[in-house]
Amino acid sequence: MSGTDQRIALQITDLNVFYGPIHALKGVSLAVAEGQITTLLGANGAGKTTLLRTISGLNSPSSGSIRLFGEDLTGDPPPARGASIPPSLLSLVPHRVARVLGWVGRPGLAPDEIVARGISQSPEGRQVFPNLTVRENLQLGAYVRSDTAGIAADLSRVLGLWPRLRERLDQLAGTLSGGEQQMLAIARAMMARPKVLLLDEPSLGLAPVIVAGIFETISEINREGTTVLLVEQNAHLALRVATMAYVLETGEIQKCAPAAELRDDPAIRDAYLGGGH
Amino acid sequence: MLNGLSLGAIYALIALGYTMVYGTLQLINFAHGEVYMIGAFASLYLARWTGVEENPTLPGVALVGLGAMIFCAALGMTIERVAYRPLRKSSRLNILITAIGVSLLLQNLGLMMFGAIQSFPTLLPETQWEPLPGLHLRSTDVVTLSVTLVLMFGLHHLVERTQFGRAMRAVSHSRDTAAMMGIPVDRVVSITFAVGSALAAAAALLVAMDKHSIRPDMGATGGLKAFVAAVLGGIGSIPGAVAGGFLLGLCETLVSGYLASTWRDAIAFGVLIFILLFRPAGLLGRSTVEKV
Amino acid sequence: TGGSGGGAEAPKEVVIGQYGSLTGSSATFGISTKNGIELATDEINAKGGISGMPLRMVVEDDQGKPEEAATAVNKLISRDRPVALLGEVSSSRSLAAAPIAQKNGVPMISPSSTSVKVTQQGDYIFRVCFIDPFQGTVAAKFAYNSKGIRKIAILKDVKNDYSVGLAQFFNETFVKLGGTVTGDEAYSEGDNDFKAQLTKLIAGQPEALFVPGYYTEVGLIAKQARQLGFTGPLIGGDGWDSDELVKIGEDAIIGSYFTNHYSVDDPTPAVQNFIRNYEAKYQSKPDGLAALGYDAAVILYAALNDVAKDPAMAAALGDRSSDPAKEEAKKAARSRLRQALAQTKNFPGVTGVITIDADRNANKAAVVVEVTKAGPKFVESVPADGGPAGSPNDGAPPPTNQAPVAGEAAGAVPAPGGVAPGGPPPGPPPGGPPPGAPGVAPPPAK
Amino acid sequence: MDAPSDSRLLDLQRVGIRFGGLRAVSDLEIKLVPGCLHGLIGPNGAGKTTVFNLITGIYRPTEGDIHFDGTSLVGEAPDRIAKRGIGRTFQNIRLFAGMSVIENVKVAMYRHAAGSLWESVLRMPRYWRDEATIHREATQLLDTFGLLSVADLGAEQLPYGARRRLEIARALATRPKLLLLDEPAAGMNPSEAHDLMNLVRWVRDSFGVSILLIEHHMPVVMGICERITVLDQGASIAEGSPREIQNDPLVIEAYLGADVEARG
Amino acid sequence: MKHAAVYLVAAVLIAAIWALDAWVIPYSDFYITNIVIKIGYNLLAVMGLALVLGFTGQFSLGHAGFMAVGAYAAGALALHTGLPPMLTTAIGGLAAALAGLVVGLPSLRLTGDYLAVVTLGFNGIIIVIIQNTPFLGGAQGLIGLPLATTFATTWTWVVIGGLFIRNVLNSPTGRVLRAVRDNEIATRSLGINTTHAKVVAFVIGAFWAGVAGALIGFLNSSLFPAQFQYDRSIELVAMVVLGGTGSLSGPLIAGAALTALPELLRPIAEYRMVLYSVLLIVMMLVRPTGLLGSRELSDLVPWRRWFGRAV
Ligand SMILES: Nc1ncnc2c1ncn2[C@@H]1O[C@H](COP(=O)(O)OP(=O)(O)OP(=O)(O)O)[C@@H](O)[C@H]1O
Ligand SMILES: Nc1ncnc2c1ncn2[C@@H]1O[C@H](COP(=O)(O)OP(=O)(O)OP(=O)(O)O)[C@@H](O)[C@H]1O
Ligand SMILES: [Mg+2]
Ligand SMILES: [Mg+2]
Repeated sequence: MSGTDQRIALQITDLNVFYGPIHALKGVSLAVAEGQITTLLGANGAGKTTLLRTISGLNSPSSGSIRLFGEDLTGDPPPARGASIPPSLLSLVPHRVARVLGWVGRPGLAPDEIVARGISQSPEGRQVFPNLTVRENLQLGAYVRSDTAGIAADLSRVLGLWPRLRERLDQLAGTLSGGEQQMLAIARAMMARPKVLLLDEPSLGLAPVIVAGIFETISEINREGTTVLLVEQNAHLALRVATMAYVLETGEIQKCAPAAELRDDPAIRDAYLGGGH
Repeated sequence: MLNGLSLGAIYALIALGYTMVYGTLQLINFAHGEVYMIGAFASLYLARWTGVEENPTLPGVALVGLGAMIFCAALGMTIERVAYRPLRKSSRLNILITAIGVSLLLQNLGLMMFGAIQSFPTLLPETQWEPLPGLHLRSTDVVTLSVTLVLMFGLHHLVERTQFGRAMRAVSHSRDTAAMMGIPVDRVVSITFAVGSALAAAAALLVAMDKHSIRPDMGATGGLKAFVAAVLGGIGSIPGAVAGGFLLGLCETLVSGYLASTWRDAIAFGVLIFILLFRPAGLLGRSTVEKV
Repeated sequence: TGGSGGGAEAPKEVVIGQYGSLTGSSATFGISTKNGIELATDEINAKGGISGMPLRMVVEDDQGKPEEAATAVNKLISRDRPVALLGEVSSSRSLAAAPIAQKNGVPMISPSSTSVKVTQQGDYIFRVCFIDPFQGTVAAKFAYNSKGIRKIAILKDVKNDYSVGLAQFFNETFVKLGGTVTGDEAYSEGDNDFKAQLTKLIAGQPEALFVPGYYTEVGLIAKQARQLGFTGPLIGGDGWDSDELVKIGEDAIIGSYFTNHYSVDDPTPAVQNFIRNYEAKYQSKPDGLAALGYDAAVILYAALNDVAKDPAMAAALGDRSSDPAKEEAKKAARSRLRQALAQTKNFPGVTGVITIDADRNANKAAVVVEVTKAGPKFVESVPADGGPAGSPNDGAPPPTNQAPVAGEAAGAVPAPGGVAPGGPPPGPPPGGPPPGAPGVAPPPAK
Repeated sequence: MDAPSDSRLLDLQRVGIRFGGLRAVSDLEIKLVPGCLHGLIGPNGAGKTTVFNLITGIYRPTEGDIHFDGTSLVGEAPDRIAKRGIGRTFQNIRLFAGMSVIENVKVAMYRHAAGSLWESVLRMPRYWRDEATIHREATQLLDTFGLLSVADLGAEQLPYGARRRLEIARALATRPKLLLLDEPAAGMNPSEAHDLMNLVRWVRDSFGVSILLIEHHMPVVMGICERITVLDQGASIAEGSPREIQNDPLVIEAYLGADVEARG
Repeated sequence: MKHAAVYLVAAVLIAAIWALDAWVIPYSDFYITNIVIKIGYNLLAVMGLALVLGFTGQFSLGHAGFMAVGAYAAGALALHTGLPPMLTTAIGGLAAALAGLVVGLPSLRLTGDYLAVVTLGFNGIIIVIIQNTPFLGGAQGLIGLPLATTFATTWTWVVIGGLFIRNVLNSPTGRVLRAVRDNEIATRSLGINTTHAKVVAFVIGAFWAGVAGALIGFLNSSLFPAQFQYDRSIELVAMVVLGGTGSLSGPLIAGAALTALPELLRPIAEYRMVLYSVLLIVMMLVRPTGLLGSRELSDLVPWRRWFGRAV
């Protein structure tokens, strides 16, 4: 299934991210091959969400790089000289001046630019816009696009994948059930017509019957040509749909192997697949 | 009645600015009243500088108004950039303090630069007519009312029907999630401030033309009342701001006219408290019950 | 002026403290007053100061807040050790500062606090303006007697102590005279819509409106009253005194009247000189507050000159060391200064001939002026004696002679600065007086 | 088939609630005997959390009655209901983020302190006694939940799993008779969920509380619950032992799905 | 030993204050003394608000209203009945506490900005009531109050108030207040009556604001309604937030700093309010979470621990 000449869609190299004093990602390197589903497993607090947010440009790494088909999305690491200045004050200084003074480095791409480059995300905990209708949520998903015809085509495409959403187009998203909100969140991310789709725990809090459906849809999206990076607690299902799998533990990549291989790995079984099952 | 409506219309116009900013950032922009004040002085100096003061014409006045709106829009964006954006990640209360700081700063600068009070020239002919017996219409009241209503519908359309409006509402719910959708959050916030501030300038010009006097502390009193109106109507809601403005204006006028004017403020605030106790999210505010 | 300071080996200067609102929403009031005082100070210094010692003015800001006024005065007295204090415009600020001046034995002259209570704070507290009861009475009498008005309505600023006080005394007097007050309404400082109150007042069909507020609102009130069809005059107090009044009120305010401390069209050389010098220095017309500030300073300097005739006293006045041994002498000098101030009699100030009465209030005439396009026009002058005789708080006998302690009447002190020395009462002004006579002169005919 | 009514700890009698036009719960009957571990499952939006909110007084039922320990709970304020002995955790964790771990537990012991505000302001002996007792008990509780080592950390600094445990510990600190757990295993991987399952069982056994549990993790539910109620669209569609539920075609259709592996 | 520490500390501090008052204050610069007194009464008001806003999370914009109630109750009593000012100061505090109860009860249905507006409105109503009550002097002020506020009286109150608030915070009630701030629904689920807790916070906060107001009256010998307008409430909020919400010592430091700042800026006269506002903005930008965040000074100064966290 996977050839060696596979193009790398997303290449992450030696990424370090801090929350204040907390070192959340410690030199993470990872590659997502084009056209595949790559899954990222890991216990609670391992840093999976942090990684996805960093890819989307919501957290800035202190070092390392993220490349989308070779293009660098990250900026230079912040120079030490700027570290002593409170960020709130630093932001007052015009960026060019601050760079000349050596207080800040070259900035990374802003979240909206990253979306425009082709990475979109369905965030952890769904995060639909509750006071907007389903249709409006989907329209916002296509915010970076201006091809009206293409947007309309994609709208009918995602509504084809999730007929439930079509029934509820004009309902406020906040009143949807959890499973429906999860569908909406993924559909919304699809509306950006991403090259790479990031999914953060799509099965969180969903009924088993829905979970199965969601995973089917993910596979289908992938078959249609979208590269997927899937973060999941439900390792059984994740390893079943994915080609490659990474295991993240307390901010470090512990393992990287084809998914099939990990499914049979006894250590993984113990840690993630729930001992006896 | 009409007095109350035109007073209310002014409150409403200023309240729209509070409500828009609140609608995107959940922030009470304490400096908004001062932007309104600056709008009045900007109009005055523009009218002088362009010579509209000497020979006022309708296009001239419109030009002055437009100029003041642009000036205030720039001012509003600058305030946001300098005093609010750096604190985006802190709590709203902390941004409130820089807002208060900006408000104090502008007010004190205004006092130093403009003095206590300045008279504002008559720019539009004032006529009065009586379409129905007992109903006196003044041109300024009519202009004020219609401008308010037009702007309200315009804004409502902007927020509810356009992609930009959707982006505003998305930013209001979660800036991070909005950014994940590719919405340029900073730009959306900037534009919100610009629009809100421009509205304040429009209100300021209308007030100045009607009352012929402008003062550096007009933002403090007018701003406070407008803020109250915005909350009364349900802060974050565009029609709510207008409803709140009209209600407050009517309430004040009726109290002064039929009850003791010395107690006007007390009764106006009393009504506010009373209404909020029964509608804790304001007249038209959506009471967002926290889903447990 | 006598230039023989007693044994001045080190450069000495006489420090005067001044506090007022230089910032905050009432900053313009403080700044006008400060300008008036500065003008007087410069004039004295140009003439060699007090017994050869220059005057030094230390000004502190109180942001227009009573508590800050107290702090400012504390700072002045403790740090700058002035011989006397000048301030404040507002009664609330003067009242907060007065106890401190009194406690420390530093004479304080308020240029323009009109509340009766200010000088009741102690025997070191003086003022050079008339008080609310007097002004309210003058306005009421003017309305009733001179204008023949029988029905009047009142619109006051409920947030403003001055406005409320004036309204109260006007009301009392007007009713006592036999008039009717058809309505009494209020607004709050900063309002700009008064139609509701005015509608209600006009419904009572008054012949005039008494609006004892600041010019900032009065112009608007006049306009809106006209819009509602009211044609009678508006009457007010010294708070109207500003060029902006006519600019805001435009035609609506023309033909209204207000009581004031002085009138700019008063041809008396003292007044005209003051106006000329003020305009030369500040490029603007002095308002009433500037004139009162000027008068407060001039009266203080006259008293200082008087005290400084005694070389020992002069030395104490000019002493700036913090030597506790010399503190006693300074205290004595201040006390002596207090006496001299208390004896001020028939002093020809810009705002009238001022006599300090037993209550340390200024006993002087008020003028009534009419608002015209060209500026305020003198209408009549109401002398202190005729005016506030019935005022409730003014218990002292109107002729305010105290037993002179030091023999000289304060009025005999040469008038400072550009003010031409003229014995009270000044003769008829050259150039032919306008109808009605100058404010400083005894009333022409009444 | 139910336990005799006098031995019921919790008794939902034909309970229903409407939000505007939406009937979120209707005609629901749940009976809980003391000491049992009862599961509440159902598709998303079935009304499970709403049932919790009805029991704890956050919502007031529009129909029916809820009895706890023999008396009705309807119309009582949430804090009064909690005082009567019902503790709960929340689907979206609600810790006191600005407080340390141990303080989170101590807050819950507020009602065990007998002293008045004056006694604490004046630092009277009773205050010191109360504080000492509270501290001891809180420490003990944290110890049993394996949280003692992080007692002084801010609650928001905890990893997710520890937050869940802390929330349970906090609810237990009120000494409830009935504990309502809303998806305690959400966001945990299977092995973490397995550990949690053991913890819940252990809590029931050693604290002697009854537990009503909402959970989507089937291994957990099937592994520890003695009885299960299945909700769909606000109504109960099945009730019984785990075995009965697992094989109920209605439940499989509405909730479990045919996919065996999804069930664990 | 440890249990009596609070009394010991209070006694030592109060004794020190009175010793200073007797032996140092009479010979020192009374301008400085005046500022120190001002800092004192501002701190009293700030600590009350820190409890309400910083710890309980109730956004009150009407704290100056409580000061007004205390000030006028104490002032009018002292003036009209001749009761000793020290006693009426306490009564003023109680009157303000009562007002806190009256405001607290209905307001607590509301949250966040709505509560802020209602308390702001309450502040406005108090001012109008005073303006229209001749017994309280109206706009012309309540004049001729005894000059009873001294360094010693003010700072004795500050010490008592500080220890009071601190003891409230480090008590079961204090924990409940912080819990209410962090998550009200969760607090209720623990069987705690949060309305009651919030009212307690309002009442305590109002009491100390009332005491502060009373001290102002007896310092200046006069009271004017304009002194307690909402701009004063906002100033107090600025002190609390700048100091750090969830901290007691932070707001106290910020309160002292913001009281003293205008004095330090005196040399620039007309420009000082401009600079003051610029500094306010800059300070917030430099420390975006407030001076101490939610920490206390004692967390930063290790030697405090030697005294068993007594202070
Ligand atoms: N905003 C934040 N501030 C401080 N620390 C944070 C923040 N967000 C996450 N962390 C910490 O960073 C670490 C990684 O968190 P992250 O949310 O990325 O984990 P995760 O693998 O997604 O876990 P989960 O399975 O719970 O979603 C954790 O220790 C967490 O406590
Ligand atoms: N306050 C409310 N107002 C309106 N609708 C509500 C409210 N609370 C719940 N609902 C609706 O009631 C239904 C049941 O919601 P509930 O949260 O109880 O579901 P649930 O069974 O807990 O689902 P999940 O497993 O996804 O948590 C949903 O349709 C929900 O939108
Ligand atoms: Mg995560
Ligand atoms: Mg739920």
